[in-house]
Amino acid sequence: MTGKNRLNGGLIDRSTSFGFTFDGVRYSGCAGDTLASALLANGVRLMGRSFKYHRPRGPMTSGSEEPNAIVELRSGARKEPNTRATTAELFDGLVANSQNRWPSLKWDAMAINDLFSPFLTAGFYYKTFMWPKAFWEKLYEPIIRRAAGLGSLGHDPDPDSYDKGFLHCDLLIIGAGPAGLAAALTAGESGARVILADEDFVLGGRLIADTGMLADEDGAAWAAETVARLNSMPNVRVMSRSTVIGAFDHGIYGMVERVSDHLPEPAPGKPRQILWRVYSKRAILAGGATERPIVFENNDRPGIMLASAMRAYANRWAVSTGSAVAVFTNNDDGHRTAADLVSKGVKTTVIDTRPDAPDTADYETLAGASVTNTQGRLGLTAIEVTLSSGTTRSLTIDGLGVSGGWNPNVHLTCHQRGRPQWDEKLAAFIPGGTLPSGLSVAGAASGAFSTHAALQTGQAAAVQALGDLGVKSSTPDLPTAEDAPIRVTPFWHVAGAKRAWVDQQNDVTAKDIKLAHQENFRSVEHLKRYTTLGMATDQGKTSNIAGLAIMADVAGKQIPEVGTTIFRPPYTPVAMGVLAGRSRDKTFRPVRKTPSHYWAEEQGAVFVEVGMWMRAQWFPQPGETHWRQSVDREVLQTRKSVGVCDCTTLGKIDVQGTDAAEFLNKVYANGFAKLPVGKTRYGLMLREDGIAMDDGTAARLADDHFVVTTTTANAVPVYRHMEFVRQCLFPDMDVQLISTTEAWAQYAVAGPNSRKLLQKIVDPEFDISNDGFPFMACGEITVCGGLRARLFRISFSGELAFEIAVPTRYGDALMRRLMEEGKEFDVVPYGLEALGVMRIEKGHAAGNELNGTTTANNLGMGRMVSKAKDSIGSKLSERPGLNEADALKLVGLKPVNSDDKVVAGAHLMTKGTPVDAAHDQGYITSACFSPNLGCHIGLGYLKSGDTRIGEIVRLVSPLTGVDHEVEVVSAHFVDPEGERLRA
Amino acid sequence: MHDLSPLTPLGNAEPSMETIGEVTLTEVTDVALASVAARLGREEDTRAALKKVIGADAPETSRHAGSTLRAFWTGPDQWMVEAPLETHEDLAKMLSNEIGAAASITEQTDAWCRFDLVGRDLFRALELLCAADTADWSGGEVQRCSIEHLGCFVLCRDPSTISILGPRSAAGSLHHALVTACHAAF
Amino acid sequence: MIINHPILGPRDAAEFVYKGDASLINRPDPQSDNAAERFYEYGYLRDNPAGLHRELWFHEQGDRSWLVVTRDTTTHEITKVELARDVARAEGRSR
Amino acid sequence: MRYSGFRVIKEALTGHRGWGPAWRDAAPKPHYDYVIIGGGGHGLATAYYLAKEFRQSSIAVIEKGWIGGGNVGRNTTIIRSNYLLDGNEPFYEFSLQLWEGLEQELNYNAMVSQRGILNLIHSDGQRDAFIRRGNAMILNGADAELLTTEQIVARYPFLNVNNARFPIKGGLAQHRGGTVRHDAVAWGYARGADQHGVDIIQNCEVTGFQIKDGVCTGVETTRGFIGAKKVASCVAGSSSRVMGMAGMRLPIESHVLQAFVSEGLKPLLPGVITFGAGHFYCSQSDKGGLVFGGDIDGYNSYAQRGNLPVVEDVCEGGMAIFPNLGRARLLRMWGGVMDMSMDGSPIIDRTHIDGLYFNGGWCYGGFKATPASGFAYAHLLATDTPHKTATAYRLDRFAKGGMIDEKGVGNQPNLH
Repeated sequence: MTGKNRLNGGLIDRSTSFGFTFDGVRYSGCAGDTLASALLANGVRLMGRSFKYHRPRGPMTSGSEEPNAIVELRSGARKEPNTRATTAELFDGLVANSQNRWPSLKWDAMAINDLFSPFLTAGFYYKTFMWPKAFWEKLYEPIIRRAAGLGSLGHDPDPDSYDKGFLHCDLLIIGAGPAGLAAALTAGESGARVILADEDFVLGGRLIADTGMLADEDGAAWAAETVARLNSMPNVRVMSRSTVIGAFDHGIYGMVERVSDHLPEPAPGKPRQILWRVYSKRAILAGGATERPIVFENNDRPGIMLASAMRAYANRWAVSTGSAVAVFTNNDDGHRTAADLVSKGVKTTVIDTRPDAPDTADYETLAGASVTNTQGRLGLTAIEVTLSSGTTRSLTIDGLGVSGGWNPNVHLTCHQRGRPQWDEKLAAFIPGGTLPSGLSVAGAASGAFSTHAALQTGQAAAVQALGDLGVKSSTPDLPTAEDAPIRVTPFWHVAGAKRAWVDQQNDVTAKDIKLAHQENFRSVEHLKRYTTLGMATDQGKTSNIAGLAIMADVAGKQIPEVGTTIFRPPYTPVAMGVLAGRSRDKTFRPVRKTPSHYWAEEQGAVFVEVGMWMRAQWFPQPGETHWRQSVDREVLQTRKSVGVCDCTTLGKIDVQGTDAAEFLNKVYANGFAKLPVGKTRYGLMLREDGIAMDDGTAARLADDHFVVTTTTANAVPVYRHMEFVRQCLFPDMDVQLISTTEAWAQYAVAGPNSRKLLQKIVDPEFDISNDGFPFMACGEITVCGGLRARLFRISFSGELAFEIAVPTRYGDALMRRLMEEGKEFDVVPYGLEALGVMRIEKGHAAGNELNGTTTANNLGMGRMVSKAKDSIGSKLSERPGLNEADALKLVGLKPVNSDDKVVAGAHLMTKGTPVDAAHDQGYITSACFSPNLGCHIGLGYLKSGDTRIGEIVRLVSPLTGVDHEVEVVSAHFVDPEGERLRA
Repeated sequence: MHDLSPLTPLGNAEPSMETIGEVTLTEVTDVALASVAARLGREEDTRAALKKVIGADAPETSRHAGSTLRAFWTGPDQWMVEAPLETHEDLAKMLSNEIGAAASITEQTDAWCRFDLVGRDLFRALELLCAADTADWSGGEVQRCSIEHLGCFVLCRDPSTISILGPRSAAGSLHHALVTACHAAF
Repeated sequence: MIINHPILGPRDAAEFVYKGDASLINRPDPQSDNAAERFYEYGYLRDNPAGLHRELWFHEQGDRSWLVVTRDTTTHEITKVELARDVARAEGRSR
Repeated sequence: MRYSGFRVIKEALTGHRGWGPAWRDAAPKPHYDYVIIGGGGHGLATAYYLAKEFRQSSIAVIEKGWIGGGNVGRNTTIIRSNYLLDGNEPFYEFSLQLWEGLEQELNYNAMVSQRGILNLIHSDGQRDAFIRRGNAMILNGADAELLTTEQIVARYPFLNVNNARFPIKGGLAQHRGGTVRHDAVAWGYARGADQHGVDIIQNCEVTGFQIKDGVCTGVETTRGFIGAKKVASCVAGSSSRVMGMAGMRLPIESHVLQAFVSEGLKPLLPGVITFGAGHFYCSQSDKGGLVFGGDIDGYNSYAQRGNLPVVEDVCEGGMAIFPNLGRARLLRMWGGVMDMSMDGSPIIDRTHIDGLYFNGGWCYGGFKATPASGFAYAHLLATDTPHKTATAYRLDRFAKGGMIDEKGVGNQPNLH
């Protein structure tokens, strides 16, 4: 026997007993228990403290709407703050601790707030803590922050993994109560692809919490049989522990499956949870209803809970929630709870607000009475009842069930801003407004509260949904079930009650709502925001309606006039981990490796992230202790002899078709029509707004075949842009675009000895001499005895240089061969840093210069924008603002004192002017140490820079403490005439 | 014949292969690829030529067809041709000769890495990887979709054989995603 | 969202890249006398309707088609999807 | 009525009977000197400064729903002035300075919390860009500090530095940046404006403008015609809709930006932090919820709700830098309609119609700009000249080529 409050029966497995601890105390429960049911079975009612006043709290519900019984579940890196004890499945060794209390749950120092509650009313903090000014960050806020918050999150990385997945179905059924099961049965038998999802770990909804009969068997048994039947259908996927968290556009639903939360830890390789993106043609919401409380004085003590929860604990979990209990109700359903409890031998009294309350011999009913106060510091000990006669009577009880009627779970119908509408007969909001497309509602969620109505509306909804899809549905016979009429007389709060809790977690009382109204926070949204009503972790599932009712009361309006707040996703809070899935840590994004990656690793290269690519930054040699040594060596050796660099990451786009040249004329600012076959040309690409978008080269391999290169970063956007130009602007041009970035391993071979090196691997029939293969030549060749390759004589370094491309799978071998054959020239591999140094020395623009705000004019390429033809961006590049007399121009900068550094990101100031924004002259885009010039150099944009060569300006970087003089020079630090290129 | 030796997308001399539960995951490197994009107004000529090449009608939208040489649909009037690398190392040139000026041909062999999944209920791994609805695929289907942020082709050879083509440079990441999904699913 | 691709059928909008108002197809004639004004309006002014909106989407993770999608910006309901190339031709664009 | 700690105590002891309405619900008069369309943060701030600083009277703010119901009540509460370009930085710095004195100015505790904002750096190129930005901030009189990874880890010990796909190479901090209790900003300005005689008219939607020979003389509303000497539109995401009634097309698209809040947690994040290799920014509210966001969904929308892919992208960003967030739970998500402009920067200007003024294009810079936007707009309305920090925010800058493009992505609003 597990626990003194354990009754007979129930859906728990008494043969499997689980040991667990709460606040360090050992208890035992059964398989099928939740943490809450197990604790209650052990006589533990106090499970938490409220947010503001730190009032003692116990479970108010038996489900995911729980506002009070929230704990820190598990320990160490797996600690989960704010976990509902009412939904946490018990497992052997479970560890839970109470939260938001100090030093202990029983003796919480912060409970002092409860005494000060008159001062801590709604929004009090907006009216004080303003003086002295500095005290907010230093004193008030730290205190408030420490007092606020619920559970605490650990610092260790979440050790579990999460998956994401995609499901497709004709019909998604949300909720596996009587309505959902009937719908699934109907759709399943009709052969449709069905997903039946329920947040619980036992399916059946109220059928497993109540004692009603379906035909001649009890509801729980029928539910189990039906689930088994559905599981046997190949076209039906039954998913328990699966919460549909949101209804998104066009029939897409988010669903979280808790794969391993009921286990001590996930099995190897298995995820903790899965986020399913469900693509449904139709969906049925059969999410049931939630009972609502009545608001009265001190209605928040442990032992006071929803009547339906008491019933569920007794029926499903065989737990008695009190030795002597009362039920406070305004409707017939409260009597159902009383009947169930009495049948379990629990002494029960019913306090019914209705003078015409039904009477029975099974228990005492106090008609026209109401609960006007309660006692019990850490748990209910007695209540004060005011009878219809007006006299009061005290009842010594330790359990009070409250039933204020039921609210349909309309949440998902609001996720696309559908507004629920008020139903007078049910005294509740039912789905209204525009529902998410393809979604219909059945059962209690639609206001069909009786089991019979749930079964019938579930089947009808399935028939309707399948009909929409053109599927003829069979209608399996459904069992007969209770069809009791709904008898409820609205009763929201006991008149005069002040410290009566509406939102129990956030400690919003009836008084707070009245105050909000008094201060003109009268729109529902103002009420919500000002009092924090409904903003707790239960999103107001048990509090919103009572809040509206009280607001309506003070405003002298009807509830629908006051309005309603719509619910937002997610339906219940979702672990951030599952929304991220596998995209975290090293696998946050894919890694792209260059063809020479593994070879470079062998060389001990230092790698750097460039977008998704990993690129070799430099190749340290023995004895080199600082990166600069490696980079300087790579640069000097390349300029002196020859170096090789993997430039595969540059985008490559195959442009073919009879209009290929004409097409390039449109996308590039400069002309390509006259480019001869076998030649390459630099191209500058503008956005339509006239700003430089990207640059690269286009090599003409044939009349109707170009190979275009883009910068690494812009490979994808440029391809997208070219497809836009092709499909949307010039649809009748005969041009085809294929990205071939990955197909070719491409290496820059640069330096005076680059030709000599290449001649050793290029097959003899190809003449790559300066005459046979001049500057900017390109062609298809073979290497190493017949391997197809492409050769381009282009140079980013400013040296005599080539780029050679072979099919990617041979990239590794080619690099090794180049190094082998290059030994006689002391060939060096060079990385991204050396590449950067050499292009800065040569004054070539790159990403830092093409920063999305620079024009051809800024780059000193104004003349390249052909006026002879129309090209993307040419027109808007003519706007005056982009062509001002003092426009920024790309220049080189060199320290006056050669020891001084040039810092990228530093700003430029005219000598003798104040250092402020008003006198800003420009900024440094790229900087490096030039081993060739023996000093730092930089490229930058300077107002009218082209006319200021030779001027000494100030380079300032207050952020990094730099302020010294630099000389404005030509951006071409090395070989300005370009003789080396053509050698 | 040249003397350079190739590397597989995963960076080895030989293609990798592993078994996860009942499912085998193989790196496939013996297939040559070339894209065929019809020139404007030459769509029918291209289909006809392609039919000669693969010995079957040019595959319709989201389908693949052929025998030794196969083609799969990649876009409007655009296909990818697959052929044994052994015999068709220079597939692109071969296709150019066959199809001539009717289409633009581009070598794609090394633009892609390919992994084949072989086993039962493969959809259970695939549903953790991509949005393609593969549960009732029976063979001949192809869909381009996103797997772990990578643009991939998923081809169904037969109900128990799925090929996944992804960008070659990201082979390691794609392989890791496939292995992880198989462990989670099987 | 789901975009019902005219060739491929329903696809998750996450496979697409959004550009903007389909009027971007109507690039002005650079030769026209008020070209500067027209390019400014083409480049910068938008109707930005609360309601039906014709817009350009690129199927980046799919067949690389540019599409013109007619979508209600207040409900996200999609009522029409066309190949942008067909739309461009229909609107008189050629080469 | 003045708010103070003493007042709170006094009212507590007397049953809180003394608290009056924070602002009056006014009924529209037939004519005002100024009619401000839009009871959001900017509109209410404009009215407040127009009345208080520029000594104007006869001012109405008309709001189609309830005040503060737009983006001022839907944002991630961040304030900062870490801008790069001279067209922007002085304006946002002016705004930050107004935030710094806001509670005392309004006698309303909006919980301006200068806990600092930190932009993480993940690459050398990004460092260069942030150094340029930090320098621009300092040259404009703002504060900025370049932090090392070690300094950052000291504040955020659970930051993923050892197992990250994109390593953290430092960060740019603005210590004066921080957060503000967003709703309280609207309520504080409303209360302040009300106390200076401004009529705040809720549930009053503009249905048209009265424009005669190029002069705007008032607005048609659901509560009748309201005449005005000057009509000032200040409706953020609804800008195109409202100005469309005046026959104007704007360089603006409306996009949905989602925002998120987690369950309440004990103090975890000391300040505001933004991921530099993905879309994620986050702070922790005084109540304990992690308030975070990322990129806009990317398609035109007026629906005030987004979709799953962006939710996932944002949480991926969060897990990338804070792997301990896996076990925190997302509690609520919502969407706001952003007036995304063509260069990512706002517009505060007269229109070609006399008497009609426009304020919009805030993208998602709107909340932090609230005080300066109100002040500068009030300046323009009262003096017909732009405030000195807002001279670049002109409507004609696109035609003239004077874009203020912080991100450098050009005329595509969803990229800003």
